[in-house]
Amino acid sequence: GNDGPAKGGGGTDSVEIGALSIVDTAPVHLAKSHGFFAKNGISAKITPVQGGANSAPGVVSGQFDFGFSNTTTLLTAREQGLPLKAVANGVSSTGQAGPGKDYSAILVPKDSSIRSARDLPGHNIAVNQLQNIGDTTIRAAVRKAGGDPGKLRFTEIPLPDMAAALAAGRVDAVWTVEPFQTQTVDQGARAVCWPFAEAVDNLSVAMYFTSEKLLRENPGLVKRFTTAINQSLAYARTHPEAVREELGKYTKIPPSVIDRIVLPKWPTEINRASVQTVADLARKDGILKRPADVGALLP
Amino acid sequence: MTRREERAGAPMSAPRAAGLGLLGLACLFAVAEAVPRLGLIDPRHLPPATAIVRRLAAELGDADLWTALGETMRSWAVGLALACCLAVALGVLIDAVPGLRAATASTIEFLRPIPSVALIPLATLLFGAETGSTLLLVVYASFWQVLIQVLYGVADVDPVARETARSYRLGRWARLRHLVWPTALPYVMTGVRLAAAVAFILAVTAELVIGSPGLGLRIQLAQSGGAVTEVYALIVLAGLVGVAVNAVVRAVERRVLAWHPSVRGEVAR
Amino acid sequence: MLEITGLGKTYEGRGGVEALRKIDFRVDGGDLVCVVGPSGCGKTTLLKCVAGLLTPTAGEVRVAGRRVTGPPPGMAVVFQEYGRSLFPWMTVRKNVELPLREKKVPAPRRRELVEEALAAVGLADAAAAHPWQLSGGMQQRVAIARAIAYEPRVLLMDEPFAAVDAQTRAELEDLLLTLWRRLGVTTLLVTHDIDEAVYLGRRVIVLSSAPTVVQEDLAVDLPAARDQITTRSAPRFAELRAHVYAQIKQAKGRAAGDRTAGDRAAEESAPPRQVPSPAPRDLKRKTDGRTR
Amino acid sequence: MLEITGLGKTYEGRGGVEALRKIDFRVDGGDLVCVVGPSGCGKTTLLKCVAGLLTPTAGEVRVAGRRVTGPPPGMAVVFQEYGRSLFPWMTVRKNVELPLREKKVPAPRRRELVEEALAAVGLADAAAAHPWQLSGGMQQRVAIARAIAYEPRVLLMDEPFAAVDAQTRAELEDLLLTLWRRLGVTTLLVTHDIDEAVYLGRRVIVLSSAPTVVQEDLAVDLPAARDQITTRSAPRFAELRAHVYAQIKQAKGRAAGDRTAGDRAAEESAPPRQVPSPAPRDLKRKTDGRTR
Amino acid sequence: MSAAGTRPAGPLRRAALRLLRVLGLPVLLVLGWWIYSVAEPTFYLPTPGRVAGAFTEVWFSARITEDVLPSVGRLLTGYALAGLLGVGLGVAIGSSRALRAAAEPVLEFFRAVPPPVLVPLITLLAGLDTTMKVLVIVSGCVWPVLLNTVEGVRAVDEVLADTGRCFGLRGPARLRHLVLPAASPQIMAGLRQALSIGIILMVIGEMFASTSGIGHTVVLFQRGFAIPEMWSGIVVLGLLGFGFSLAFRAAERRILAWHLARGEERGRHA
Ligand SMILES: Nc1ncnc2c1ncn2[C@@H]1O[C@H](COP(=O)(O)OP(=O)(O)OP(=O)(O)O)[C@@H](O)[C@H]1O
Ligand SMILES: Nc1ncnc2c1ncn2[C@@H]1O[C@H](COP(=O)(O)OP(=O)(O)OP(=O)(O)O)[C@@H](O)[C@H]1O
Ligand SMILES: [Mg+2]
Ligand SMILES: [Mg+2]
Repeated sequence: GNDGPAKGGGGTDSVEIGALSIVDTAPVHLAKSHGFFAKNGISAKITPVQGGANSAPGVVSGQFDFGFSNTTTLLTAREQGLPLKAVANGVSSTGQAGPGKDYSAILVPKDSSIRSARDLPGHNIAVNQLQNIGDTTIRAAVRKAGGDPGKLRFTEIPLPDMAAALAAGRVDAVWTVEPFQTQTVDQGARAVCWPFAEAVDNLSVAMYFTSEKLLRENPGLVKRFTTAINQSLAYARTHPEAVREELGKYTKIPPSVIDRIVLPKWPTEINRASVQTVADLARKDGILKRPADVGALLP
Repeated sequence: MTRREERAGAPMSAPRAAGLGLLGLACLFAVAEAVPRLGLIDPRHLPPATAIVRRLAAELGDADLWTALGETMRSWAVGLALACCLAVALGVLIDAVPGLRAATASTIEFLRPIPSVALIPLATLLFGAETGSTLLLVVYASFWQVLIQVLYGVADVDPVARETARSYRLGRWARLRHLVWPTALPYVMTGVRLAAAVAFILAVTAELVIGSPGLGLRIQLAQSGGAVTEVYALIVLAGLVGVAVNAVVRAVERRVLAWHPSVRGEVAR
Repeated sequence: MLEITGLGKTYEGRGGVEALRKIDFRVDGGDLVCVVGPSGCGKTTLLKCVAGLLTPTAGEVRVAGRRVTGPPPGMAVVFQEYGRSLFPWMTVRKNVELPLREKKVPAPRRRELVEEALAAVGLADAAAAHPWQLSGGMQQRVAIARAIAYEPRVLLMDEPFAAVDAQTRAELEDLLLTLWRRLGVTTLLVTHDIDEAVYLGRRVIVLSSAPTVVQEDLAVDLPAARDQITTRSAPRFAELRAHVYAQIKQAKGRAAGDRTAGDRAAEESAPPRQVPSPAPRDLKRKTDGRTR
Repeated sequence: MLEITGLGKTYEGRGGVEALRKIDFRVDGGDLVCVVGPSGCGKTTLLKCVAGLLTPTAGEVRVAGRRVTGPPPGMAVVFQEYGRSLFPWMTVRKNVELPLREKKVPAPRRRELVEEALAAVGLADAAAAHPWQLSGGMQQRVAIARAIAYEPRVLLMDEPFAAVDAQTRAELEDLLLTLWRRLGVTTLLVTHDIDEAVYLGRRVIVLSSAPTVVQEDLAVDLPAARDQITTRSAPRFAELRAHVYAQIKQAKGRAAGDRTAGDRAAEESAPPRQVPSPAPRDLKRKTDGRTR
Repeated sequence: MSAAGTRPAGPLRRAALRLLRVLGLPVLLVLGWWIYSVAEPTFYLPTPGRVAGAFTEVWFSARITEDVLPSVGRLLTGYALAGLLGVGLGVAIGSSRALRAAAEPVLEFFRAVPPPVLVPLITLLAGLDTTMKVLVIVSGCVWPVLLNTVEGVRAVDEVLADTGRCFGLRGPARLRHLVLPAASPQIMAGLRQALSIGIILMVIGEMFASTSGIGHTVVLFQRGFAIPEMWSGIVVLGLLGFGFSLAFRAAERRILAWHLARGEERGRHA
């Protein structure tokens, strides 16, 4: 509720969480359906939002108590002065490059001349949002592979529409995540690069966050939320079949695809070093105007 | 000339008009079926019409869909009604108070092109609660449609009719009710039809972006789940709702505008 | 009742059209005055100034001693463009009733007035029709019915009988006279029919062509009680009619420049219509219109 | 030229208004026929059916042997609602010129025709004005100018002189006669002025009131060459006029139900207007209208 | 009667009055905004001062040629196309009842589809470049023009239509001299509606597969939480709308001169 968490009957707090309905957020749904929230005295309502950037205003205004957003977005918000604090890890890359190893990849048409990150410069790559974690990590991956990131061209296309754009030859390559990765590969595309894994070790891609106000006023609740999420993260990591089952409930991913998608990793710890790396990369790419104060964001 | 047929020909019966309308929709269906089947577009990106319709039929069996549709229609109806009332009231006021038109023109023209979507942060800030935000967006976007139509409509009053009203000393209210309003009504009807679509679009978009429950949310879920056929099925549903809304507005129009050349030319001739 | 002093009106369009130069006359309470004049001389303009629908560019109009700045209360107007002055979205009955509602006439009385007025103009059957379902003449009669149902103190009519047949016209003329006598309505009536002007009017005002002034203000010295047979066959009626005709002819003739072949032909040939006796006899001319 | 057989028209609105029951008559090429009848009897409806603007519900109209299903070429119409028939977004000149353009008249000739027509109706000065800047009578004259500039083979006019003063009316009548003689235009003219009908028409057709049929088809046996003085003072003219008046009165009287006080008064008192000699003398009655 | 009441104003006074009329309300609104934003500072509603600062910083730069001009170019192209299409289709549909009955459900169907979900479909058909962005603008702008044209054409005065038919006005001439002028007040209403819708759709089109343009910039700012900058972009949109409407009004005054003058001459003393 927008009046802050309300103490319901039986000693539970009602909280509202703004989170995208994608593979990455499976733990928060698990936490609800498997009783991790309840165990910690929380009754949660999960409101789907479009794009992580849209949950930030909700959290700031108090409509949401917690949000889910990617690291770059949170760093940018912090830099612009939004009083946000990360409270738990959200989702991490598997850290492994190679076909079927990570949940995000750059895909090219089957007959493309692109073979690896090195070949990408000079080509047109679709990302879901410009100046965000996608293009930063791609640049880093290219740089690492010895290519010239300055020659990369990016086009912004929503994830669901990338397959069509790639098939029609509107772009040379697409940077995508599950379930689109599996679907696009089904349609004949080929993975050539895994930027999350190649750019940063064990990247913490996204995090759960709250506002400084809530943290100040109800630190106990935040703590219980963190505990619940961490329990759920651990559960998700060890119970992939439960995750796939949960995906069948809160998303519309076709069942045949759910069975085959590559799941991300859900460690309970935020990889601070990776966040610092992302911050440095974003600074290099001009997304951040100043060196980021990572400590202010992370718990 | 078509006009002659229209004037001199037999008036068209309602079933015949409906039949023609169905024929038009059938043509659309045929095209939508043929394009993917002939491979002009990859059927995986644009499924053939039959597949979409089949999927839609399956969806319609889902009670949740009806709840979602109900949610959307509720914010649609409330938002549209609010926008229409506000716009008509303001439009009439602007016409009635001398100088107000000039004083408001610049502001109206400045505010009109601001996309509703850009107001989302402000909306969540002001209202927080989802319905409030959705309503704000819906009202903001559809308000202008009606307002502009009203402003043009009230300026169209026949000078002789205006003089008649003045000479019989019809009061402000009577002039409004009996002269200005009927004259503006055809314009308003067009405005309402325009606004109805815009309000519906905004209701869906707001759900899509803010994530309040409804048809838009379902579309978004289907999109981010890569369920292409379902996305199109829901879009078709949105379109059909539009067709239904238009049919209702047309029926209303036939009643309230029976005196107007545009309608009376079609019934009794 | 009506005082028109130094009235002038110049329209701004077309580089300034001087519709009225200087009009002076007055109409006493309960009088019936007819205005005639060449086409386009400014009769409608004059009427609209009196009705407070147009702002004069010179002079002023007073109704019951009050300067006119907007339509004065208790006034009804029948417009020359009768068709456009009816509200197409209302039935005939509603059209007639609307001004009465505004006048706060109670409903039963209102119904009575509407029925009476419609019956008087022969449209009792058409009450439920919309104006655009009526013939031109019927529309004009609706406009008349609306005016008489209103029971005005001042009645302004702009060629109110132009669209009806001769028989109906005679009936409506007598209807107007009856009404005028019964209610004592101060009436100003523009007409093109000279016979009508003389038959109806207690005075006939002839306007000149542009620049428009009052060319003649003629008292009609026929007996007060008039009827279609005796009045019209009176020799004095013929004289007056012939006089007015000659005046209008003169008024038109004065307009220089636009005289054409047809014009000239007409001027040469046309006699006072249907009037065998040609010369007017000692007509009492009014100079300032205040005598009556 | 015009053949009207068994023509009937019922409007659908208001539970079906039978405007015309069964009209039969014909107009030979180059003839000039006037139509008179009570207000609302269906004259305009008849004209619109002839013009191909309305679909009859019974019978048919033939123009030059061809069944009318839409406006036939070479036809000009002057509408009763003259004001609404002018294009408000065009100047007077453009209004008159437009049909000529459509007829593909070359530009210089077009200019000539427009100037002539406007001068003939006395509106040479108003060519650059817009219709709504003109008086009612001027607007009507623009509509007439548009029709005559068109040089039609068939001319239909619906009360074309209703809004102009007596003098102008006489001029326009003579203009019409001149034109008719010069070009041999087949003309059908609706009028309320019985004098005008007799003066202009080679035949006068009297319509009954509803249910409307042709009540009388009267040949006007006045000399072919007519002028305002001699023709109108001919005794035969008076007779014909009286006869038509009586016919219309009878036509109106037939309509039962809507007789009101005013009605009755008029019926009792109104004589044939301005016609001293009362009884019609051996009038050649036409039975089928084909004799001429 | 107002004309009688007011003294003839000097040219200077008239100019001042006009300025007051144009700027009065906006100044008041900005003032209100200022007071609100100072009294209740929030992250998403910066003070007008900060927005103005961001405005000069952001927009008085190469952005004018890189973002504003291409956007405006696309907008004008799309708007013009929509105008032509709307009037053309509208006249056809408005004058034929059969066509109207057949086409209306299909059109209403498309009208009800939200542009954001239509965009992917347009991309499928037209690609990602300018064509797509122009098509997105057309897809939204065409409706008000179309609907208004249909209604305007249907409402042509019967007597005028009859007059046209009698004098053999047909085809293009009928269109030019009768149908279009008669429907023009309503068509203009539609075109005016379309103007602001065009701007909105320009933004939506640029949110998608874009690398430049005002809409793209605004979205980037919004996502990057650069709120004053985002507001400055919205101000640009507003100014754009205002500027276009000025031009539109000038055009309208010419096209509807007969309509406006007729209403004015008679209505002046009201
Ligand atoms: N559009 C219409 N719908 C229904 N009834 C109509 C319509 N037009 C005319 N009528 C009816 O048809 C009858 C004849 O009308 P019409 O206009 O032909 O009369 P008219 O002889 O021209 O009369 P007038 O001399 O008054 O002009 C009238 O009763 C009228 O009410
Ligand atoms: N709105 C206007 N704008 C410009 N000029 C006008 C306007 N209305 C009338 N006029 C001009 O004023 C003059 C007088 O017009 P008015 O309508 O008063 O004449 P009228 O005497 O009523 O003529 P009619 O007998 O033909 O109706 C005409 O020359 C006309 O052209
Ligand atoms: Mg007049
Ligand atoms: Mg008629």
